[in-house]
Amino acid sequence: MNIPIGWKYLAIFIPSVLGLIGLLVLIRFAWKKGTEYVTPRPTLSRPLSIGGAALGIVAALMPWATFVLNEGAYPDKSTLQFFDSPWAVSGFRLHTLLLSLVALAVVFAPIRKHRIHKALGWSLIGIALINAAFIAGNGGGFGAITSDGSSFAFGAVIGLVAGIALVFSGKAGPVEPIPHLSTDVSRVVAYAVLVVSFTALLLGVAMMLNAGGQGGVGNPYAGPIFLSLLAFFAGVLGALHAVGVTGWISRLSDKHKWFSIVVLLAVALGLPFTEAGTDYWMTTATNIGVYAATAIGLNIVVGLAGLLDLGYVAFLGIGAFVAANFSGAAAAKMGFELPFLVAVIIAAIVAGVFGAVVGSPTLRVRGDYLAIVTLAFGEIFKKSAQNDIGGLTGGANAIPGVPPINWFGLSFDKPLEIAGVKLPSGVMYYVLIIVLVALVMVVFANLKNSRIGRSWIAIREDEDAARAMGIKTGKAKILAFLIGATLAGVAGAVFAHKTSTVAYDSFQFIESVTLLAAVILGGMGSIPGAVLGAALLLVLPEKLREFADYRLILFGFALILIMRFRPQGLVPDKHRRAELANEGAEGVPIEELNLPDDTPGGAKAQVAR
Amino acid sequence: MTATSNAPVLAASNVTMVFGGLTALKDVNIELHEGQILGLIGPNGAGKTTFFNCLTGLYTPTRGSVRLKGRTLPSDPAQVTVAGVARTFQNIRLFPSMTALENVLVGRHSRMKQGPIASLFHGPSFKKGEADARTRCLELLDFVGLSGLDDELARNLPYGDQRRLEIARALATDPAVLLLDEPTAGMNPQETEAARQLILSIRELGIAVVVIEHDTKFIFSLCDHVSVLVQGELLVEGSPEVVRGDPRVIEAYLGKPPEEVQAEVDAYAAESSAERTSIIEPIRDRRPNEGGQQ
Amino acid sequence: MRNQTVKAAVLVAGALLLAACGTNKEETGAGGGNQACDQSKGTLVIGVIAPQSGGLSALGLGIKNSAQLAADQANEKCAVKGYKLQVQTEDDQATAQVGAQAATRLSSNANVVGVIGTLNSSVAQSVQPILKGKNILMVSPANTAPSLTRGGEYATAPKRDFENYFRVCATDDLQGPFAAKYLVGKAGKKNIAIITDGKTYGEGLAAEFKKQAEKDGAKIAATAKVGERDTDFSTVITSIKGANPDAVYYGGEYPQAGPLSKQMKDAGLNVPVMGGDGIFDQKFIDLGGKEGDLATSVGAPTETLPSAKAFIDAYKAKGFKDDYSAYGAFSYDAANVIIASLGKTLGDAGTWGEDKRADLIKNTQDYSAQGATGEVKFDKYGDSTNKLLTVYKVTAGKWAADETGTFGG
Amino acid sequence: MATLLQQLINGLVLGGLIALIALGYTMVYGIIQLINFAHGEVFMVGGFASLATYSYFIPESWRSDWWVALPLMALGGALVAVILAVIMERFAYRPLRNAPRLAPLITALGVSVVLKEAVRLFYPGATAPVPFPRVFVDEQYTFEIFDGTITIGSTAILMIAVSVIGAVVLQTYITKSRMGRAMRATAQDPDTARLMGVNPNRTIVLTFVIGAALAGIAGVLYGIQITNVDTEVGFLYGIFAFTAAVLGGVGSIKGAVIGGFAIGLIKSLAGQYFPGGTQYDLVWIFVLLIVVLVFRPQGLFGEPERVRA
Repeated sequence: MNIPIGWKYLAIFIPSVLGLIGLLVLIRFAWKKGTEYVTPRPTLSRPLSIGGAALGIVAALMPWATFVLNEGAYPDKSTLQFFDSPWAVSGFRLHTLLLSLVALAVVFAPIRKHRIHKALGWSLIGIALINAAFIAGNGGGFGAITSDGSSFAFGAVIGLVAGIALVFSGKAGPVEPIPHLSTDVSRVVAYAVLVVSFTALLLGVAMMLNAGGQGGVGNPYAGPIFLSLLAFFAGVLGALHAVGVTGWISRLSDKHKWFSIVVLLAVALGLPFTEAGTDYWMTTATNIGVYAATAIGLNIVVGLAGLLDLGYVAFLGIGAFVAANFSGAAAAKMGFELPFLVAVIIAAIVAGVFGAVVGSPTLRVRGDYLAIVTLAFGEIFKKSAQNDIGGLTGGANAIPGVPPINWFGLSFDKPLEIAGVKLPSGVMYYVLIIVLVALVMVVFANLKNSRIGRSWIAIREDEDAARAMGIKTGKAKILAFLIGATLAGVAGAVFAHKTSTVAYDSFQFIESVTLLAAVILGGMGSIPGAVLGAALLLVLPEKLREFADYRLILFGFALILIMRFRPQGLVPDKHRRAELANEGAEGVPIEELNLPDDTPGGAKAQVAR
Repeated sequence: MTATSNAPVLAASNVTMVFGGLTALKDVNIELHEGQILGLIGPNGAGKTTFFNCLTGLYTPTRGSVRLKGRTLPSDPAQVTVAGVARTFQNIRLFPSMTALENVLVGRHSRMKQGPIASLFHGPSFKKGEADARTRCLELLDFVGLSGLDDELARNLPYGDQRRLEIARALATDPAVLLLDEPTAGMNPQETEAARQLILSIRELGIAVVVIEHDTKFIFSLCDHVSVLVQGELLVEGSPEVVRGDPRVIEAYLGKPPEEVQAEVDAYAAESSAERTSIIEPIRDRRPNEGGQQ
Repeated sequence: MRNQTVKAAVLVAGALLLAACGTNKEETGAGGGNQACDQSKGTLVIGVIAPQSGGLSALGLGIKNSAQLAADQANEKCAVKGYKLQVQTEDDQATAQVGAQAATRLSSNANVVGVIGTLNSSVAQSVQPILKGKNILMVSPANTAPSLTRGGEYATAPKRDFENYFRVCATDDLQGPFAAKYLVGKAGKKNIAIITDGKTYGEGLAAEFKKQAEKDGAKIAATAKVGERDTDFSTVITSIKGANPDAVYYGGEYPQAGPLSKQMKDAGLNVPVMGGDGIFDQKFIDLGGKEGDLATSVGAPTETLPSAKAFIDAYKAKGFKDDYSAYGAFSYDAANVIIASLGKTLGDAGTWGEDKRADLIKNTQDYSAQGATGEVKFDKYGDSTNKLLTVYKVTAGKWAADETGTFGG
Repeated sequence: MATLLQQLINGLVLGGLIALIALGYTMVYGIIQLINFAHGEVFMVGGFASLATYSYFIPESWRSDWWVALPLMALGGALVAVILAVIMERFAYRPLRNAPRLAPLITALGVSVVLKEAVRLFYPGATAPVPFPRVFVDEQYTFEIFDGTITIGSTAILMIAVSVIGAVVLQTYITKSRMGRAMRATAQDPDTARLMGVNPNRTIVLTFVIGAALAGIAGVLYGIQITNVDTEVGFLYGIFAFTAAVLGGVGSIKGAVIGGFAIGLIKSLAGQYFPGGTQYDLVWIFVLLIVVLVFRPQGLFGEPERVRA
């Protein structure tokens, strides 16, 4: 009798999973032992850092790939043997060189080095692992990153070792505090610092967007190039953080709030003038803006009021369909065209009314049931739109041909020329969306810091107590839904004109999940968080095309892991940041200390004093 | 103040509460006057919490009525607060991720007027209202002894301070009557004494206070008037001295001679406070208590 | 102390200076394929926009692979002088918005000469204007909505909105009526139920079918809609069963059509299901398509045309993981249209640039050749002049050609 | 008349399936107040796992005998579902048991996305519906009545039977057995239950396990009835089942079963008789849900929630 094939696979699968787990446990064990060994030995720090930095320099000069891969040569001449091009380093190898040189320089500089070395070390590890994974993956094994007999390429391996050495040099000896730089500087200096740092941010973003081109056949290695650059930037930022510069800048910008906002706005509007000023990135940025504005609206509902809404994209859709119907498109129900601004207002009102209607069960329905009610609403909206309800949505045919916004003879989809600089088409949409996002942020911030915003947060924290404080919770919750939906409606109106086709299938459940993920990733209740979250969720899939198929699964894992390890998100809002500031002695955020219920009472008591 | 001392601020008359077939409260009458501290004691299951819920609008009495300054209380907790009855919770229910000041500002909610439009634009009148509220709330924090802690997250405050913050938050609603549900639960003797002083100074503000407590010593040393609930009925009421000496109370509630009880109570307080301070968990870990009486 | 900092800075600067004046030796390697052709002028890209994930990916992957095959053959034959051709595939996830983003990405690459796609007509609607804005040639292997070429009033007042848009397949207003003629005329079914899936393709096809079937004297006994994600069709089947139809026409795609056919049989409604090219896939049969079910597809049966035979053999020789599916041959033809027109536009010594786009579109308009699906040629709206259609029938677990012809109105 | 009867039968068959899945929702929600969004996906995984058992693990010679193949498939489906549920409970939900209410809900959403995508990516051919063998007596029983015929398949009968038997067994287990009592105690008050010597963690895991096993079995039944499985079904049936659980009153076994049958019947009757037909059946289901929640928040058979002081 033949043994069915599944058993054979299982016989391979189970041992390999166990092996993998074993390997991870082993690495973790070794790491822990290593840490335990070096921590009480500060004298090891210096030799480790010098050695690590030196190895890093060697790694940068070494070849990284033994042969030219099928899809073309790996970037930055990483296949050339050392003697062919002793000093030709660019791209990620240049970054490796830079990081190592800085690490070496720091050894001799009179500053606190531990955190810097750790940051640089992690960055090196990141670059080494990313490139090694891609070369080995595409080249069919470890031969591609070590030696294939005739040629050798140990760049990645050495880089990894260098990074580990640097990290451990940072671990040797006691943890050093981050220097606290004074913000008592003259206004001129402060302004100059802010302008410079925000401009650097802009250039960094532009560089990142352009890293490796747009992918596709012309740039098969866009993914690793982008990730390497990301690791490099992370290292640089980490090092700056270690010397207290990032904290300093952040405090400076807090102090000069309005100036910072103006500069930030100017910097955002400067993006089309950089190398990222292409049609493609303008379109992507506009999409990010639409999602960000919607996510901020959702943030009111989820982040502030603590109500889970799983059908939120419907409000975006309602806004889009309303705007499309008043746009003068051939398939529109309304046979006339309204000025864009009027259409936006109508879209906002209609979406807001639906928001209030959807939110109204909150008067009676418990919090988690509401999630199902909103999910139901999202599905009903989709079904209705698909069936061309009232002739308003075009059904399966959608509403195509929504004309671009046209203000004073300036059609928004055409390229633009300002003072001799050619700007890509779609730049006007970009400007519009930047203004819109800025406005939405102001709305969010103002509401949050008001009586109403406090009542939302109070409801989120403890609904019974909120009611006992005289808050009419039902009314407040409906208001949250109404305002959130209104913002989404406005974003939808822009979306309609920008995409030109409004189809029901742009507003499916998974889009609601994406919006929710943007809010959670960025940080619930945090203002910049939603924007950052939306940007990450839209830019990363664009840059990492190799993983396009894995987008959603990574997404799901991200949701789980964030809730588990960093529920406050990447850019936590003020309150949650305050929690973080109260780190335990070992730098462990409080969140992580009181997780499992079987933790011995000691740790908790210690945290709670 | 125009109210005369013989018109009660809060009056519960013949309050009866029936759940299914079970009568939890039967014809309970209470009168509370301005500047008075009323203690409410009784063994477990006597109906203290049920009565408390009737006062806060969570339950509507099956029969009888609760009147505040002559008007029947509405049946919604939010409206009860607006009308002038503020409360604290037996197991602290602060807003853990908000700062101390923000917690108190939430209490100020019903006394502020800004609507959504004003909140959107942050105009001059909004700013003035907000500034006034902040000033008032900072004063209240000062009053309860939390000055300087306004920017601290509620969850990071020590246990005793959380209790005080809850009182400040309740005071922010400008109440005529303040209901305190076991305000000294889990406190050590020093903290208990400080709480006693605080409640006395609240009375100075002209606010009537109702205190539910297990700690009979605390009640007898604090209150002007004590009511004893047993099995849903008002057993005895009167001045602390009268109640303390009443044989029915000793029998029904204490079950032992007063001195012995007193010793036990003290021992319990010392033991429990020692125990509780060592296992205090951050408040968000705390499950809201379902029944209230344990 | 200060001295040390300066030293460190000098060290860094020096090393970077060294790095900056490295040599410029170039890498050489195997990649690049056949070196017989001159490919010195660089790479030109043919874009493909089609679903690569989700329920319709089987069709989308067939489109992608077939385009790849055409490009590989062109590179071997030096079809475009001086350039190497590459295929860049963008997943549109079968939704309009994602399709628009994919189109923008392709359109901002100056080396993209033309785009093959899309699969879904609804996606095409959002892609058309973007590509038109950049004057990029678009050839669809699979869009069947008549309005894409002849505008909203296609039946009465046709008007071409997108000069850059062509298609190599037949439209719904041919396929639907052709199916009706077969089902009513040849198969003699007079009491027909129509089920649709609510999507552009299915609704359009069924509407055209209905018009012709009623004209030919059949009665539409019942109509019903199923949801995109539905898998249990018992309710729908019961609701049409009352009308005792002798055939069911399904406007939609195979993931629903297969199970529908099977569940009809289970429910005691054992009548043939007929559909368009969206159900013409082996998966339809795997999923429950029963003997006697029918599908129309565009062109002559691929197995009978010699040019089609060549395509199938070449496809199989390439060893693609996925089948070429219903639209593979069309995609292959579409790619060849682009490649041949490009070759003509550039001639022997031309250089690609934005100015060549108009010529490329003009040459496409004039294109005429024998392709894997028969004659490939365009009318003044950009529609294929090849109006040949074939009815297939499930016979012994396979699609077998039953009748080939053209629809004459 | 025949149409009405046939639709009623359709509704009961669908209802049986929904009820089986709803049991898992209702038990988990009853014990830890978590809407386990991922439960619908567990059902879907159960379907795929049983298909994998059939195609890759059962020797070909056994496949034709349904009394051998079907139990093995059910075992395979339930086993994988149970393993998943245990992993999910241990690593995703348990660490969040004291976190704010929103956290486990979002985690559940994440888990559901991961499960669906994992199957889509890694099960051969799962990007489209995958054919499922009808490993059971494949008979259709047709009856002539009044003005037409009604048909009911052997698999449909099996579906209804299994769901009813499953519910009865479960109800008995929960009311009669020691573990069942522990479960009810934990649902009422975990702290007190712990004091009484009940291990809440073990009880909660057991709840997940029972729910997942039922979902796994539902997966097999779905497969042989519909004759294909699709990664999309988890979401759709998950919504139906949760709605059924809420409708019947979360925490109530009886409620989940009756809710399931109610949803099935509404779906098939609305599809036939309500305006908009099958396109809007979901709308009617949700309208009913909202009406029930507004007027009877505890559901049809739920205990009214005690007011918190």
